[in-house]
Order: sequence, then C-alpha cells, then structure tokens
Amino acid sequence: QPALAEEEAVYRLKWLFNISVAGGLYADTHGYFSEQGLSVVLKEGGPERDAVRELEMGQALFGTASADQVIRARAMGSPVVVVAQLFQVNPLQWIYRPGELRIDRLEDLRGRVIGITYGGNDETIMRTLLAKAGISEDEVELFSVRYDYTPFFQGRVSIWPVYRNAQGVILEDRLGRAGEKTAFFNPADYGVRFVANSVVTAEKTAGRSPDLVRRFVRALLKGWSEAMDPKNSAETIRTLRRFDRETPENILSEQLAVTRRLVVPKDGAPIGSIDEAAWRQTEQIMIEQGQIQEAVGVEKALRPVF
Amino acid sequence: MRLAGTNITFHYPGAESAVFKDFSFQLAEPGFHAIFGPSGVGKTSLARMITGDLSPTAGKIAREGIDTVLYCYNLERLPGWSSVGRHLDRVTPEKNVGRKEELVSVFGLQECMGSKFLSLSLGQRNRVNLLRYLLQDFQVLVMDESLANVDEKTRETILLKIKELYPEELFLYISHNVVEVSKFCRQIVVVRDSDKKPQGLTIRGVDHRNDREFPNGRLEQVMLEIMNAA
Amino acid sequence: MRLAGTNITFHYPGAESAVFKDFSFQLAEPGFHAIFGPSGVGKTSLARMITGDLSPTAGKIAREGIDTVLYCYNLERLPGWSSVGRHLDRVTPEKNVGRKEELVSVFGLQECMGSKFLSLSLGQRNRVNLLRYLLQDFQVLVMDESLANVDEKTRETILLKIKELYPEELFLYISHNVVEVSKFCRQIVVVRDSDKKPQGLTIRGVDHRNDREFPNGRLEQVMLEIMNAA
Amino acid sequence: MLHRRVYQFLIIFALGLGLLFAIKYVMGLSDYVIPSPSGVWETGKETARRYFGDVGNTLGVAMAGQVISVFLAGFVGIAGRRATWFGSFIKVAAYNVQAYPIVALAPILFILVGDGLFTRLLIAAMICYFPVLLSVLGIMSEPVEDIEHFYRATGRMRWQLEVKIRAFENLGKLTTVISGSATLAFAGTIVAEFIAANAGIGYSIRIALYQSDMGKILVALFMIGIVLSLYQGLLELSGQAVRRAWGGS
Amino acid sequence: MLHRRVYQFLIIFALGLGLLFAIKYVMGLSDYVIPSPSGVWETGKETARRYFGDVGNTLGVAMAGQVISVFLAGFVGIAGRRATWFGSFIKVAAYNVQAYPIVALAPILFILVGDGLFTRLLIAAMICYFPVLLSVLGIMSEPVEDIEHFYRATGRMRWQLEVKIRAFENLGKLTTVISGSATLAFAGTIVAEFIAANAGIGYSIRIALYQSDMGKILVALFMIGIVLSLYQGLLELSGQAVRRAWGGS
Ligand SMILES: Nc1ncnc2c1ncn2[C@@H]1O[C@H](COP(=O)(O)OP(=O)(O)OP(=O)(O)O)[C@@H](O)[C@H]1O
Ligand SMILES: Nc1ncnc2c1ncn2[C@@H]1O[C@H](COP(=O)(O)OP(=O)(O)OP(=O)(O)O)[C@@H](O)[C@H]1O
Ligand SMILES: [Mg+2]
Ligand SMILES: [Mg+2]
Repeated sequence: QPALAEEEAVYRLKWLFNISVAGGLYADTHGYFSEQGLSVVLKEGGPERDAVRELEMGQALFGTASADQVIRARAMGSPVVVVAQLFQVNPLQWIYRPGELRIDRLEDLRGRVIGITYGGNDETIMRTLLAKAGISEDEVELFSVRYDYTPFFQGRVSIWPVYRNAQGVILEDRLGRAGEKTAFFNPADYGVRFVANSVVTAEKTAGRSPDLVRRFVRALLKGWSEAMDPKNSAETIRTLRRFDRETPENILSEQLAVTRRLVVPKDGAPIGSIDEAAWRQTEQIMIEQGQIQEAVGVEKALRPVF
Repeated sequence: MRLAGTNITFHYPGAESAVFKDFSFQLAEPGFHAIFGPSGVGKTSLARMITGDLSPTAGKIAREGIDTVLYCYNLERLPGWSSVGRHLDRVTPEKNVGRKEELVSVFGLQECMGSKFLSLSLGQRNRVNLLRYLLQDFQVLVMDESLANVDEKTRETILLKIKELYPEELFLYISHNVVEVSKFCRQIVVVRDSDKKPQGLTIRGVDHRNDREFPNGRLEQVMLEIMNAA
Repeated sequence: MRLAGTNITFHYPGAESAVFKDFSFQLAEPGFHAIFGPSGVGKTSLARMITGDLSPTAGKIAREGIDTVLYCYNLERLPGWSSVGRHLDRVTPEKNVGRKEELVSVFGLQECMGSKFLSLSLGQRNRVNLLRYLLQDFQVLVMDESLANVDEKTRETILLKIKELYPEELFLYISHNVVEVSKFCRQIVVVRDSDKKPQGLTIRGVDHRNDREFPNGRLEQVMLEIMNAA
Repeated sequence: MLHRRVYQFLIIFALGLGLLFAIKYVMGLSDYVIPSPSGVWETGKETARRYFGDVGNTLGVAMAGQVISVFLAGFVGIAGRRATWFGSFIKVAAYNVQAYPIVALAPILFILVGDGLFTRLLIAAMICYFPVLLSVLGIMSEPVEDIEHFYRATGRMRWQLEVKIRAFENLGKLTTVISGSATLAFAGTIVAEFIAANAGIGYSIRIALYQSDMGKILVALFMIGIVLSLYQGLLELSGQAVRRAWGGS
Repeated sequence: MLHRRVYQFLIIFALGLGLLFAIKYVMGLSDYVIPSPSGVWETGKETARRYFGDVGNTLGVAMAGQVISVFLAGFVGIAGRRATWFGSFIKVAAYNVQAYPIVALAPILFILVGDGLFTRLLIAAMICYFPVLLSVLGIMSEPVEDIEHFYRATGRMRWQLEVKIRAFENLGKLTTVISGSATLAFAGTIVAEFIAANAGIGYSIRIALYQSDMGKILVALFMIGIVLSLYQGLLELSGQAVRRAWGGS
C-alpha cells in the first residue's frame, strides 16, 4: 500500500531521457521509489545543467554527475559525495571507419585528425592517451567538436568522440545503412579508466539522512539491475519508449545491449559498485592535465551505500 | 486647352456631409485663374480632384489638351541633406537653367541658395517650393496657398513675373486674399457651401499684367462681385 | 505691463549675416499689436526671442508684469488619436469652458468638433490651434501667422472677438496682410533689413474694434506709413 | 494576405530543400549527411503531428514571452529615452545584459530562478526584447515638435503624454517592429527550450541534433515556418487594425 | 560620454557581482557554485589578458558582421518595403530564416559553407541583421509625403531617392538602431563562436562552461561588458557625427 507521506526528492539527471538513464526511468515507472516511501521527480539534464550546483542550492536532492565534475567540485570545496557509480566502463569512446584506418595500438593515432570537445573530458582523456603513447600535439590534428557530426560524416575527421551506448549505436546504424563499417576506440582498452556517470548527493544529506539516501540508492539500483537484466529487455525497451519517443525500437534494443556491457561489473560485483582505483586514476589524470591543482583525496568523497 | 468639371459630387468617406454637390466649373483658356472660397469649403479637395489624387464620388473632370497637372502646396519640404541651391540645380531641366537664375532673383532668394531648407523662414520655404515647380514641364499648375506666408510686395512681383513668363500655361491659384485674386486672376472660380445652388460661380477678374494699363475702378467691382458670390 | 527689447543683435550660428543688429522695440500696454516685415526679415526669430526659445547674441529682452508668454504658429498639429472636440475639452481649464463654446462658434468650428485634426482643411487647422491657445492662461500670446490660411472674413470676425474678450492681454500678431495689420493693431513693430538704421520702427495702427467707430481715411494713412517704413 | 504568406513560405522552403538536395546529388553525399527526399518524407509522416504539437507548445510560450518583452522594451525604452544620467544608465544596463550570450548567462539564471516555465519565458523575453527596445528608444527620444510644443508651452507635458504622442506618430514603425518581433520571440523560445526545457520544438530539435537526424530537423523547420508565417500574418493584420482603430495614417 | 558609459557599466557589473556574492554567503554556497571574491580576482589576474585578447578577436568579427548585417538589412528592408507580392515574399523569407534557431541551422550551414571565420561571420550577421531589418522596414515603408510629393508628381522618384529621403528623415531612429545593433552583433558572434569556432571569447566561455568554472565566466562577462560599452559609445558618437554631417536635426 502507498505510504501515507512519501518523501519527495528531485533527481537531476546528467542528460536527456535516453538509454543512459534507463535505470532511473525503470525504477520510477515500476514504483521502486514508492516502495521505499519516496516520491522522486526525475529531471532531464544537459550541458548547461549541473547537478552538483543544484544539490548545493537545494534544488535537487540527488543527481548524476561525471567524475571529473565531482572532483572539480570537491577541489572548490563543494560538499558533494558519490553514493553509487553507474557506469563501470566510460561510454565516452571514439567512432571511426575501420575501412579507412585501423587502431590496434595507441601509436596508430599518430597523424590522424582526431575530434575532441575542447574543455570536455574527452579532451582530457585523449590528451592522456596521447601522452601515454608519447605522441606530441603536433603529430596529430585535433579538431574541435560541436553539436553536429557533419565533419565526421564528410570524412574530414577520422576519429570522433561519441557516447558508445547512445549516439554510437545510432551512428553505427546510420552509416551501416549506407554500407559503411564502423568501429569504436575505447580508452579503457589502453588502460585509461576515466570514470563516467555516478550518483551524487550532498554531504549534508548523506550525513543527516543516511536512511533516505539508502532507500533512494536501493530503489535506483534495483531499477538499474532490473533494466539491465536480459530477461526484462522487452519491458525496459517499452519503458524507454515512453520517454524517448524519438529512438526507434531496434536502435533502442541495440543501445540496451551495449549499455549492459558498460554498466554491469565484469567481476560479478553488484551494479552501482564504486571502482575506487578508477576514481584515483581519474583524479591523477586531472592533476596531470592541470584540471586541478592538487589531489583532493577523492576517496573521501566516495560513500558507497552498499 | 480646357479644364472643366461637370456635376461633381464629392464626399469624404466617413464624413457627414458632402463637400461638393453638383458642382461645375470650366476654364477654357490658359492664364492665371483662381479658386476662391472660405476656409473649409473644399478648395484643396477640388484641387486634388483636378490633379487626380482624389476621385469625385460622381461627376467628371475633363482635361483637354492637358498632359501634366502639377499640384504644389505650402507645407511641402525639400530634402534636408543638401542646400536649396544644390537641390534646385538637380531638379532643373537643362533648358530651364536660365529661367531658374531669373526666377531666383525675382523671388528674392539669392541669399537662400546656400542654406538648408530647414533654416529658411516660412515665406522663403514657400517661394523655394513654388520656384522648383515652375521649372518643371506642366500645362496646369495648381498653387494651393503656395505663397500664403510671403509678404504682399514679393507676392505681387512673383505673380506678375509668372504671368509674364508662362502665357501658355494654366494656373490655378488658391489664396485667401481677395484683392490679390481679383487683381491678378483671369477667371475666379468661387466655391460656395455645398447647399448653395449653383455651388460654383465663375467671375472674370482684372487679370492685371506688367504690360497692361491697370483699369481703374474695375478692381473694386470684381472684389464686390466675389464678396457677393461668397 | 511692458515688453521691450533693447539693442538686440542676433545671429544664427553658422549664418553669414546677422538677422538683427542693434534692434529695439517697446510695447508698454496690453492690446493687439503686430510684428510686420517682409518675408525672411526675422519676425519669427524675434518672436522666439520674446518667448525665450532663442537668446539674443547681444542686447536684452525685458518682460515686466508678464508671467506667461505663449507662442503659437501655423504648422502646429493636434495629436491624432482623438477628435478635435475631445482634445479641446481636455485642454480647456474649467473656468474657460464657457469661453470655449463661444469661441468655437465665433471661429466657425462647430462642424469640426467631431473630426480628427488630420481631416481638417488648412484654415480649420489654423483656427483650432489658435483657439486652444486662447483658452490657456497667458499675458502675452504671439500669433505667428496663426491665421495665414483662413479667409479674410472669418479672420476679421476672429480678430475682433479676441480684442473684445482679451482687453488685459498683450497679443503679437504676425501676418503679411498690410490692411489687416493696419486696421486691427494698436502698435505695429515694423522689422526692416538689418543694415537699415534703426532696424525697427513702431507705428500706431487704427486698432479697430467692434465698439468703436471706424475712423475713415486713417487706414490708408497707416498703410502708407507701414509701406514707407518697410 | 494570410494565405499568401503561407504559400510564399512554401515556395521558400521548397527552394531551400531543393538546394540541399541538389548539393546532395551534385556532391554525391550519402543519406546520413543529407537525407534523401523520400527519407525526409518518411520522417515527415512519422513526426509531423508530434512536431506540430511541439511548435504549438512553443508558440504559446513565445506569445507570452513576446508580451513580456514588449512591455519590458516599452519600460526600458521610456525610462532610457532621455539623455540624462539615469537614462544612460538604464541603457548601459539594457545593452550589456543583451550582449551577454544566453548560454553564458544560463548557469547564473538557473542558480537565480531555477528551471521551469519561468526560465523558458525569461530567456525568450530576453532575446525578443532588445530589438523592440532599440526601436522604442529611437522613437521615444525624438520629439514631435509640431504637436508637443503646445503641451510644453502650457506646462501640460507629462511623460505619459509624450510617450503617447511619439508612439502615435510612429505607429506604423512600432507595429512593424512589434509584429516582427514575434519572430524573435519564437527564435528565443526555441533557444530557451534548447538549453533549458523538456518540451517544445526546441527540445525536439535538440534531440534530433543529438541523434544527428537532419530529416527531423528539416521537418521541424518546416513546422516552425508554417506556424510562424501564420502567427506573423495575424499579428500584422492586428497591427493594421490597431492603426485603423487609433486613427493613425 | 564615453567614460560615463564605462563607469556606469562598472556600477552595474559591481551590482551584479554583489548580488551573486550576497547569495553565496547568505546560502553558504561553495566556491564551485559561486566563486569567492578572491577566487574571481585570482581567476581575473590569470585570465584577464587572454580574455581581453579573445574579446578583441570577437569584436573584430562582430564589427564585420555588423557591417554585413546592416547592408543585408538595408537590402532586404528596401526590397521588402513595398506591399507588393515580391516585397511580401522577401519579408516572408527574411522572417522565416530568422525564426530558425541557429543551432538547428548550424549543421546545414556547415555543409554549405564549412566551418571557420566565414561561418562565424555569417551567424553573427544573421543574429544582428533582423532587428535592424525591422526598423528599416518600418521606416522604409512609410512615405514622407511633404517631401516626396514633388518627386512623385514630377516623375522624378527613384527608389534610391525614396530610400534616401526616408532614411534622412529618420536618421535619429536609424542611428539608434544601428549603433544599438552592435550589441546584437556582439552577442551573435559569441553565439557563433560558442557553436562553431575555435577562437574568440565565445569559445573561451564554452570551455569555461564545460569546466564549470563560474569564475572564468564572470571574468569573460566583465571583459565583454567593458569592450562593448566602449564600442557602443564610439558608435553613438559617430552616429551623432553622421547626423551632424548630414545636416539632420
Ligand atoms: N481627409 C479628410 N477626411 C474627411 N474630411 C475632410 C478631409 N479633408 C478635408 N475634409 C473636410 O472637407 C472640407 C473641405 O476641405 P478642404 O481642405 O478642401 O478645404 P479648403 O477649401 O481647402 O479649406 P482651407 O482654405 O482651409 O484650406 C472641410 O470641411 C474638411 O474638414
Ligand atoms: N535655424 C536657422 N538657421 C539659420 N538661419 C535661419 C534659421 N532660421 C531662420 N534663418 C534665417 O533667418 C532669417 C529670418 O528668419 P525668420 O524665420 O525669422 O523670418 P520671418 O520674418 O519669420 O520670415 P517669414 O515671414 O518668411 O516667416 C531668414 O533669412 C532665415 O533664412
Ligand atoms: Mg486648403
Ligand atoms: Mg516667420
């Protein structure tokens, strides 16, 4: 039976309603939040949105934020803590046409036209990779990436950053229909494990209402687990279709499959597990790339609920 | 040359009463003629019908042997970016350049040639405006209070000069000055209230010219006729 | 009450010659006075100095016993959104409502009350504009060609009425009509070219009123004086 | 007049589409760069209804935003019309706020007013008000001597009257600018939706962009064009009605 | 006058900053949400020079964009001033293009003209031209009867003359709008840089936004404000000079 007074909570997502927030939507539509006595409002995100800010302003109780965002906020004294890590593998990868080039080693990047979003974390990741391979900046051509993919479509840029599970699938499909093959370059394959989306809340919330946080995370992760469970595929897709009307079903199901690979931990750990080593590496990369001045002790911000 | 209106009725849209009811006039010869009548009787409206800017509600305006009817009025302005002199130069046809010089001096405008229109006095504006029209090609020129703000002496000089220079053209002079109208005009179309019958009367004026003896006594008679008509 | 200018010199910035050089005039009593002179001589400029809109380059204008000087001219317009009648109602002080009714009828404007200003004839516009000024509080009213586009008969009626209704006020009438100026004005300040000495002459006019016998022969004399002066 | 606007829009859109398709075939671009005519048609059939609804939603916000912005422009224009210190101050403020790109202000706006309809409205109004303001400023700072003289001379001039006189004398210009500003309100609302909303055609465009679906974008542009042409036409008609009613020329 | 503009801008900016800091301290927000005064100061010292250069770069493009847009607006306004079929067609086209959000057009633009300076210019001009256009349309479609009568009556009226007369009679309004549109050109250029360029202050703002660095954004806004106030002031002065030189009132 519905709880008499459900606690209200705003959950600010990182992006629009799409496959990357499947677990949240699933939890919401399947009443998992209600089960925990919560009434959660999911709000779409976007580049101009910042869940960490909203936590502080009191406009949201929970949010999804990327690791670099969290670390940067911590560096500036923001009391944000991480309660779960949604993606075990960063979905930010690079798409390319294998017919045009092969990437088997980092050295293969040499001389290529590589798309990066200046200021975005794909820049950070790519620079780390290049440094790792000992490729200097004038040995590649970095191309500033914008909203649209035309330069990649036209072949002016050969490696283009995408979210593997979302746009990646769409592009794969679109190019596939034109008879072109695509492949993805995944930094994690080369040892760069830059953490992506995590669930965050304010230190205050975690400290004062640990129970609330626990119930929220429990519901949310239940949503993710169910949504990622292959036997619920049809139901997950049906749920997504209600929010993401723009994406055709066949694409959605492919997106779901890819997302599953990125979200479900390989070692059998539960969904949402925080990979502390990856977080440390992320912090290290940010220091090396001059994103932050000094270590913030990121492990202090990690408060795995389970 | 013939300019005539027959049974003209005119009604401004939305206005209560007609300005013209069954109004007729006829001017069969060139020369300096007048439209005369009290303020608000319809002189400007008549002029605009003659030029074709307004169309009579009923009746007809006939223009025979007339190609171009020009209408000038006392509120016109010259563009502000160049001096009066430059403006006149630009709008004077080649063949009238000599005439322009002559008129500028008769009109007493030599000193204004370097000024902008905005810095002229009212009467100077009146004269400049009339002047540029006189340099154009026309058979009929309607002068709607074109000299209303000019002093009498200058006005007289101007009118006499016009009559001397333009014997072939037809002028329609609108003015509230009875003496002037009586003295200089050949025919005076007196417009009366639209409920008078006939609404228009045509009176023969003195038509004074430089080259003609001024017939004594005739002026008073014409003035009286006009007064009686109006 | 005294309105006087002493040794006024005035030069428009940028203009070649001075409009006024050492010009003086004096009007010591209320009544209907005139500023007269050929077009372009400086009447409007003088009026604007009297109202304070222009400042003489040298010399002084003295206003004694005069609080408010109003200036009205023939190019003014009324706002277009309401009828003439409504506009007049809004700008008429309570105490002058009766006078307004009277003036509207004397000015022959009854039929225009429901019209928009834009659909009035020129002379009607002149009259409406003057009328609203007459309903305000003033000691001096400058009428710069305010009735230039009104017919003579109406003008005469209007002038006589003004003189009857405003015995305490001082009017400065600017007009190019010698007869009118001579006949109705008390003192006529004749403005002459700035190189004449003295530049200003004051002539006593007939100052005709409704309640006074018209002195025969006097008019011609005044007109002659004015002509000679100018 | 209304239907003329619409078919003129259709001609223009057809020309634009034709150009795109020509480029596609001349340069041999594949369907993912520029979709094929049939692809656009298919996308149109699928999404037209939905997008039409979205545009309707956007139109609602744009109309409200336009009203706000016209008032805002009127307010600032009237306050800033004089060459005084305060007038200049108001203008400097108005101009500066305008110069700041909305994308840069958005984070600050979100902090100050949160998200929701209000932000959307605010952004739409901010984009729309400035051009109206410029016209209002231009018109309001120029005296209409022939009319104002009387009021000034008799001590009757009030700022309301001054504003009324100048507005009336420039009614044609004002109505042109105001009805034209509908376009800006529309564009502004779309931008606002793009960065701050989860409804409206701007939101749909964002998704389409994110999916790199040019077909959908073309359909969206079509819907925007049709609706805007109609709205614009209606505004112009009512502008004419206002001019007639107020007795302007 | 110029220095007045600048210090008025400083007052406004200080007020805005003060408000932000007040919010920060009242709500106890961290430096991440709103940087501390000292943080802003530090960021300022670090980035001011660079940003100043960026703003200069942007200003250059904005100026060029403004010139283009004024010509464009003049062209469209003159072509569209008549109530003819063609006039209406031109207007429908101009209005529609404007209504399309630049973000939606950007992909098409990239296909057509590629990215780089030209796109930046084009977008800046597109954002700036429309408000100017509205004014030009309003002004150009209203006859100045008292002046035009002569030319029309004597068959001398040419469109150039008509345009010249109407422009001259509305010089004050036109210069207000044109100098005010500098602001729009500026904003437009920033937007263009934001979505399409690798230089200029818009590009820097974008990077700062990605890094959630509010301090940098504030510094950028400050630089934009200062430069714009100066540019705006200069434009107004030259507007006055034009009016004086052309002998307008
Ligand atoms: N546009 C208009 N709409 C309605 N009525 C008008 C319009 N123009 C003029 N009228 C009216 O028509 C009548 C005649 O006007 P018109 O201007 O022809 O007079 P007029 O003889 O030229 O007078 P004036 O000597 O004062 O110039 C007037 O009563 C005037 O109020
Ligand atoms: N703003 C101005 N700038 C320069 N010169 C001017 C200006 N206004 C008037 N003038 C000149 O000053 C002289 C006097 O002008 P003013 O208007 O006072 O004459 P007026 O006597 O009123 O003439 P009118 O009877 O024609 O109205 C004229 O020669 C005129 O050209
Ligand atoms: Mg008339
Ligand atoms: Mg004068």
